[in-house]
Amino acid sequence: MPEHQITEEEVRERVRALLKEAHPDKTDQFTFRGKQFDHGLAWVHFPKGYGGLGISPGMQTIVADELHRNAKTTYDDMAINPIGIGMGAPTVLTHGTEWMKTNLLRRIFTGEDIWCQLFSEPGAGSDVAGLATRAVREGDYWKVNGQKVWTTLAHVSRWGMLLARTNPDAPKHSGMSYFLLDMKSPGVDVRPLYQITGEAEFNEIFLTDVQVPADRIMGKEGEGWKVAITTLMNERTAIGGATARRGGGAIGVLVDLWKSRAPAMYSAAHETVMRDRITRLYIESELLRMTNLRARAARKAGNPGPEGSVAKLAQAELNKRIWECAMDVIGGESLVYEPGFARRRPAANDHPSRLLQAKYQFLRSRANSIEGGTSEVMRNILGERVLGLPGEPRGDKDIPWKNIPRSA
Amino acid sequence: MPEHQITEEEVRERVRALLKEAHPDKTDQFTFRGKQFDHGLAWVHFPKGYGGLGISPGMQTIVADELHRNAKTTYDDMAINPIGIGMGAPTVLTHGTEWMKTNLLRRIFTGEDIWCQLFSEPGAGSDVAGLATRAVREGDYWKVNGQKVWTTLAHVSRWGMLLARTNPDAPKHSGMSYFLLDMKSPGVDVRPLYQITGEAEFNEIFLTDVQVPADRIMGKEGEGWKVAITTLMNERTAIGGATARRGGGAIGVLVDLWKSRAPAMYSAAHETVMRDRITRLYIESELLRMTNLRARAARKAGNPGPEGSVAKLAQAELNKRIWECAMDVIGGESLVYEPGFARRRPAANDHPSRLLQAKYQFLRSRANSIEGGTSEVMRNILGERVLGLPGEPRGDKDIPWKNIPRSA
Amino acid sequence: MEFSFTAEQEELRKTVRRFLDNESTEQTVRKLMETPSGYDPRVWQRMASELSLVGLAIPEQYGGAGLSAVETGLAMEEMGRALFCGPYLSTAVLASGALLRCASEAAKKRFLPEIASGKTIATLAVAEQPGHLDIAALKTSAKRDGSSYKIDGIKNFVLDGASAGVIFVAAREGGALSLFACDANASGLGREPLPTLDLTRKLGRISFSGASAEKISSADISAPLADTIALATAILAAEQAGGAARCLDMATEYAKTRLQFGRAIGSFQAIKHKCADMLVEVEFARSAAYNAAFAAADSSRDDLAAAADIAKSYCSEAFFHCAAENIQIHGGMGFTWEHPAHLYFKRARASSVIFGDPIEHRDKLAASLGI
Amino acid sequence: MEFSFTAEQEELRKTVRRFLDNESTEQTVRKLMETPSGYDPRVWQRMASELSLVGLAIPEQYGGAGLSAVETGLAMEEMGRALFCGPYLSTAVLASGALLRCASEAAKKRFLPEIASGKTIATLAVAEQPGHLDIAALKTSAKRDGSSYKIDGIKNFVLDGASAGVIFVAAREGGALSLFACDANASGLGREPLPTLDLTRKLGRISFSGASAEKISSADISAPLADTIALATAILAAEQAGGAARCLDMATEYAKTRLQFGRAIGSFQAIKHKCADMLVEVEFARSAAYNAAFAAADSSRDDLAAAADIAKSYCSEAFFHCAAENIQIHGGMGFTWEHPAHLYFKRARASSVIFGDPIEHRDKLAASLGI
Repeated sequence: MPEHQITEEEVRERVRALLKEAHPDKTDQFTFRGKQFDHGLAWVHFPKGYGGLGISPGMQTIVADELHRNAKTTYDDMAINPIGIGMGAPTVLTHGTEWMKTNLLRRIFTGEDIWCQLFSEPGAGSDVAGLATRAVREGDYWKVNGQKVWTTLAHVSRWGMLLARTNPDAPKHSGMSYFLLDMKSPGVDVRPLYQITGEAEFNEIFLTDVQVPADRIMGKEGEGWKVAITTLMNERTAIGGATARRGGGAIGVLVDLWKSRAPAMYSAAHETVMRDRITRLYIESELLRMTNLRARAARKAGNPGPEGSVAKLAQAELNKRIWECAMDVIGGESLVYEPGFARRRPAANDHPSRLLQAKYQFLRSRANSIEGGTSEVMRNILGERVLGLPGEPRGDKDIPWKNIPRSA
Repeated sequence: MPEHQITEEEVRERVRALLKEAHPDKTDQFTFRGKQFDHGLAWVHFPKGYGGLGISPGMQTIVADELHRNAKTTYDDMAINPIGIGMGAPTVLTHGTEWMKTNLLRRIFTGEDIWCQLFSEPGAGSDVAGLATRAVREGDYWKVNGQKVWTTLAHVSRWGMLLARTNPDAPKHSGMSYFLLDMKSPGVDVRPLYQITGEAEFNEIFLTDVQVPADRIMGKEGEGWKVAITTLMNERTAIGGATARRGGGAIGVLVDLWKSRAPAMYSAAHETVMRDRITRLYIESELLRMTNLRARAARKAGNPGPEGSVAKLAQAELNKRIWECAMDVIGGESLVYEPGFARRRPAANDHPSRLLQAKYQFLRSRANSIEGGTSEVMRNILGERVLGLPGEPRGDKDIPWKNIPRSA
Repeated sequence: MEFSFTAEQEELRKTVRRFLDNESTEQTVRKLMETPSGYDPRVWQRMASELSLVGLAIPEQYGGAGLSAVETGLAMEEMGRALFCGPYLSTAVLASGALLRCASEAAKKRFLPEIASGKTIATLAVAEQPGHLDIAALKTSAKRDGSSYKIDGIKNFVLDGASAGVIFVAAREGGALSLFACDANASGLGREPLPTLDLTRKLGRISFSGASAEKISSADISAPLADTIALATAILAAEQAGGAARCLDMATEYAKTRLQFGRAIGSFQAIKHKCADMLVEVEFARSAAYNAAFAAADSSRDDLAAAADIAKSYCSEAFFHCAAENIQIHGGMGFTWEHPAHLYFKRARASSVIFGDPIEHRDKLAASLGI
Repeated sequence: MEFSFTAEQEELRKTVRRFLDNESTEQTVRKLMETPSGYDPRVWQRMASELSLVGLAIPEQYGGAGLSAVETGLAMEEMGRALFCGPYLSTAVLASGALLRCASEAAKKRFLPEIASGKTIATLAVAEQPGHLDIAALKTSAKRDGSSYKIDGIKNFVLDGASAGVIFVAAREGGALSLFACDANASGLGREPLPTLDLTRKLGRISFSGASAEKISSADISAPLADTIALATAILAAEQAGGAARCLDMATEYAKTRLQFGRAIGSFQAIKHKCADMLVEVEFARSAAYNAAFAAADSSRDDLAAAADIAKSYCSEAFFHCAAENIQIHGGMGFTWEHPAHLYFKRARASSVIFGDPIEHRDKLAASLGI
């Protein structure tokens, strides 16, 4: 297979060929990224024809590097279509129909179609597989009823990855199916969900007699959990991103705030105690960064260890402590909340000053140990999957889903 | 019932009457305490004839006070016969035969008979009710085989409170019986168990074909767990003792060590950080003391709340942190362990200097969160019994004991 | 040390709880927190006249109930549970505490009955800087102007500073610190409501530009003012203990009813042990708050400052931790605006700063103990 | 930054582990810890000659393997796992590190081959007081006496101080700090073995009363001596990371096999989550130790001191916490003399003090970062 032998230099040549055909500084996002897809430079590890070249994913950094060298305009996948690109595309590639691969992947990459993920429900948080949204087959359609929650970007999404229960008589993990939901279907009601910061990053979705065509299923009926695992695995990889710069990220803001504090705001003893605490947080931030570098090196060497799984737990807990400490640095000023709590959708760069950023992040970071797997679930995963400790006795695994006790 | 109306002054008069008959400064321990028992002043809340007067346990402090006023020699129950007096006597009173009450209580109080408790086993730690020591009825005797562990004072004990399995076919809690074991019986082998400090506070007991007369059972056959609960309840009360003096106990030693540290042993920053840590420990010690006072006041008012159950957990965890901190105060000197690790039995007042006490307690305190209920078990108790949270699903409750998986 | 409450005190607690169950529901709290003044005058009036809560610790001769800091602490503990929105700390604790400790007999007679009756909302303006509250470093100045005074300076983070009718302000006339009464409508007085992290407690920034005021103290008030702040610190700790207890209750209740994996989440040790640790903190917080209130009420004790430092440092951390764990136990739901968990979390954060943060309190305590 | 090991380095780790699996069993550790010297000369000789471990970081021209701190760190991590009893830190890290950084070419040629070959047990005597290790405050003095020197002073907590054959001692000749070599049998040298908390690492107190010594440095050694101690600090952190990892392994293994209430105790979240938290600490400790070793080995990096401070402060606390949790998870058994848990606990406590405790390291780090 000649694809596997494409060299770094050949990749760079392909990028330069792309740039001759369409240059991001001169065309719009959809056009340029469409061409990038056609050249196999969207996600180089995907097969040819689906936006890739069938080569190692590591080569993607070469593409980014060469684009960066030759163009001022750069696009950030995570800003354009985080869920579509991060989770939707790999799921479509692995479990999608030929129609889906041909018609959806390119529009995911260009950002023409924003995607969202419809797994969590009010009654199914840590226990995603306990979900209750029902899909009943009616002729050529599935009729869906239920409620989803924590759905990022749903209000601007074209497609949703929907996990629903198709067989309540089967045990919980084997009674679900995975659907591609047209978010513009009648019966899909998207409402903003306001959070502790007063913003609505997330949505609640009410599904009432929504019709999903039978060919919009991904994977087989009853095997939705398997497909969901693909999606979730890619979620965890997306969250595990490291701050690559020493002293950057949250700890950088904290140290800056500390260094620029008003002189003699507190007693000398107070300042010394705070200094030790900040130094401790600096150390842990550095070690998290290094542990991420080790994880990256191990993955590169084809030898992934536990370092990666550790990051999510450590980062969530560390972030909370850093922003708590930042509030203590700010002192009395932390009583004041200039951003206000106006109910609205968040925008990028909302909080330009370090002071406002700290106040905002102090609140926002509380979700870090909940979203994408609570710290309690992460500790279970570390204990069971990494250390090999036995699971708890489960009363909900081998009985029909409908007989499992659940919250109202 | 006239007993209930005995006034404080009448109690004092009774003490003075006792002192006229026998004075501790002039007679030996056994004689004096025997008379104290006969006067009903051993444990005033016990019935008459069994060392008490049938009055409120609060009146015991009056006895102590009046004795203290009139005599130089004072005896400490907890030094004389901690398990016999703290746990044995109440168990005998509640579940013992008439013979036991008549013949054992007085000798427990005088200290003629030291008692020990034989519950824990190598395979049954937190899960005491999982114990495997077997007692098989053979004519007028029970034949006992098994191994017990963590048995304080066994090497000097006359009697042991023995919990053994009499019916392995019954569920774990209902197949045990409670025996009074003559520690001098053939087949009872007491061996010292050396611990982290190099001392042997505890023993291992090997029981090989030990014969226990049938009338030495306490409570009914198969109802040993109920009797054990009485014993254990009294254990918890005994452990929950408070440091009554402000800044006394462990925190007092820490603060003294801190105040007497060598000048300029560390940098000013180091000292300030340590100072905040010590102050934090001082605060928690004070709050533990106050919480114990609240518990005492609530018990007095006949309205016991959760404060008492909190003390065991908090004290164990706090103690460990105090002695860790003390080692940090000592600094480099903590590398040196003057007491040595000679394998021996501990004696009272082994470590007279605060420095040696801190080093010894640093090691000894590790057991605080294990003995008398691990901190994990205490958190279960607080969560379930105090807060009313549901228990975990149990696979070991309703099946025959012999079918429960257990460690080798 | 006595650590039990009288039957009357227990009854008072019950009365306050019943009252707040009706008048400080979550719905009410959410309504009031969006208003500028942050309280309901009708409820305040009932608290003052029907329940005598506002004048609890004001002697009877000044129209109060003649009780002590123990009762005030009990009431505040209940208000903390209910996240009560109202000027209790400013009016009933700080202002009346300062009057009793610093003011002339005439001023007491004039202001205390109005406060006790609910007619006057008052506050005490002391802090000027965002950090350490150092009475010796206060800069706001007073200059004699005929029979009255002109005040110049800025007071920051004043509790209910934008809604109080009377502001008692600590200002320096030459070297000596005195207490002044300043009408909210006085010329030269600028009031700016601050946008607060904790919407349930209002703060203002007050600028005095030659604002006309009346001097109501005679001797230097540094010591009695510090005593007043120690009292308020102790009472605020009681509020925090109540807040922490409520967070534990909410978390426990949720853990009993929320099912995941076919079981109540409270049956998992991860959640159960969190709750157990919160319980230890709540009981310690109560002990700390009660001890401080007893110290404030007992004239034979001289350890109010130390007791308040212990209480506030511990209760601040306990409340914050319980409020944070409550969010965590509620999962995503606890992070939403519609769930009340965040209101306690913000209250916990804000109250930990008022009158000094935990490190400051420990610093002061250590100094007093020679540690 | 590179965070991966070469195949050769991984192979070295395996070799060391295999060797220690045989030569540093629990039984061996218990036997050696009761001896005065605390090591087995036969094993030391094999480590030096067969495995070239003693001279790992000594250049080939001085008879060593010519490798770097990265390899030394890997070896020490394995020794930490196995609770290896022997003079590795004193001889192979401190003494040879000081020779390489502070000593004359002649001294290097004389001592390093003897160390690498396993013939000489050596140590470095620096600390005098129980607290902060402040090189500028060292008081031990050296006075010229013909071609040699007389040393006066007391060095405390000297690693293997009572068993080393050569003692390299930092002493002051007037203002300048120099390095001296002092034979263990020199007259005027008093050696007192200290009874140690951690029986697996021997310490001595050495008093110099005009002890005869040879000066082996030329310029002031304050800076290279500090660098030597930073190196040893980094390598000790690697040992701590290995100890922490071993505690996690022991705890996990026990949690899998110990049944209570009819289930493995590791299936309870209370235990499982403790293990998960230990895992995070162990991985962070490894990252810290590797980073410090890389910093020591890479001459283009100038952050060895900071990396060592990060590593030692973190690894000390991580090892101590893992050792304590290991006892707790083992329950009563973990508290007995016969179980090895206490040996790791004592090692963790003692190693957290050597070269400075975590607060000191953070203090130094903060100063270097301007925090």
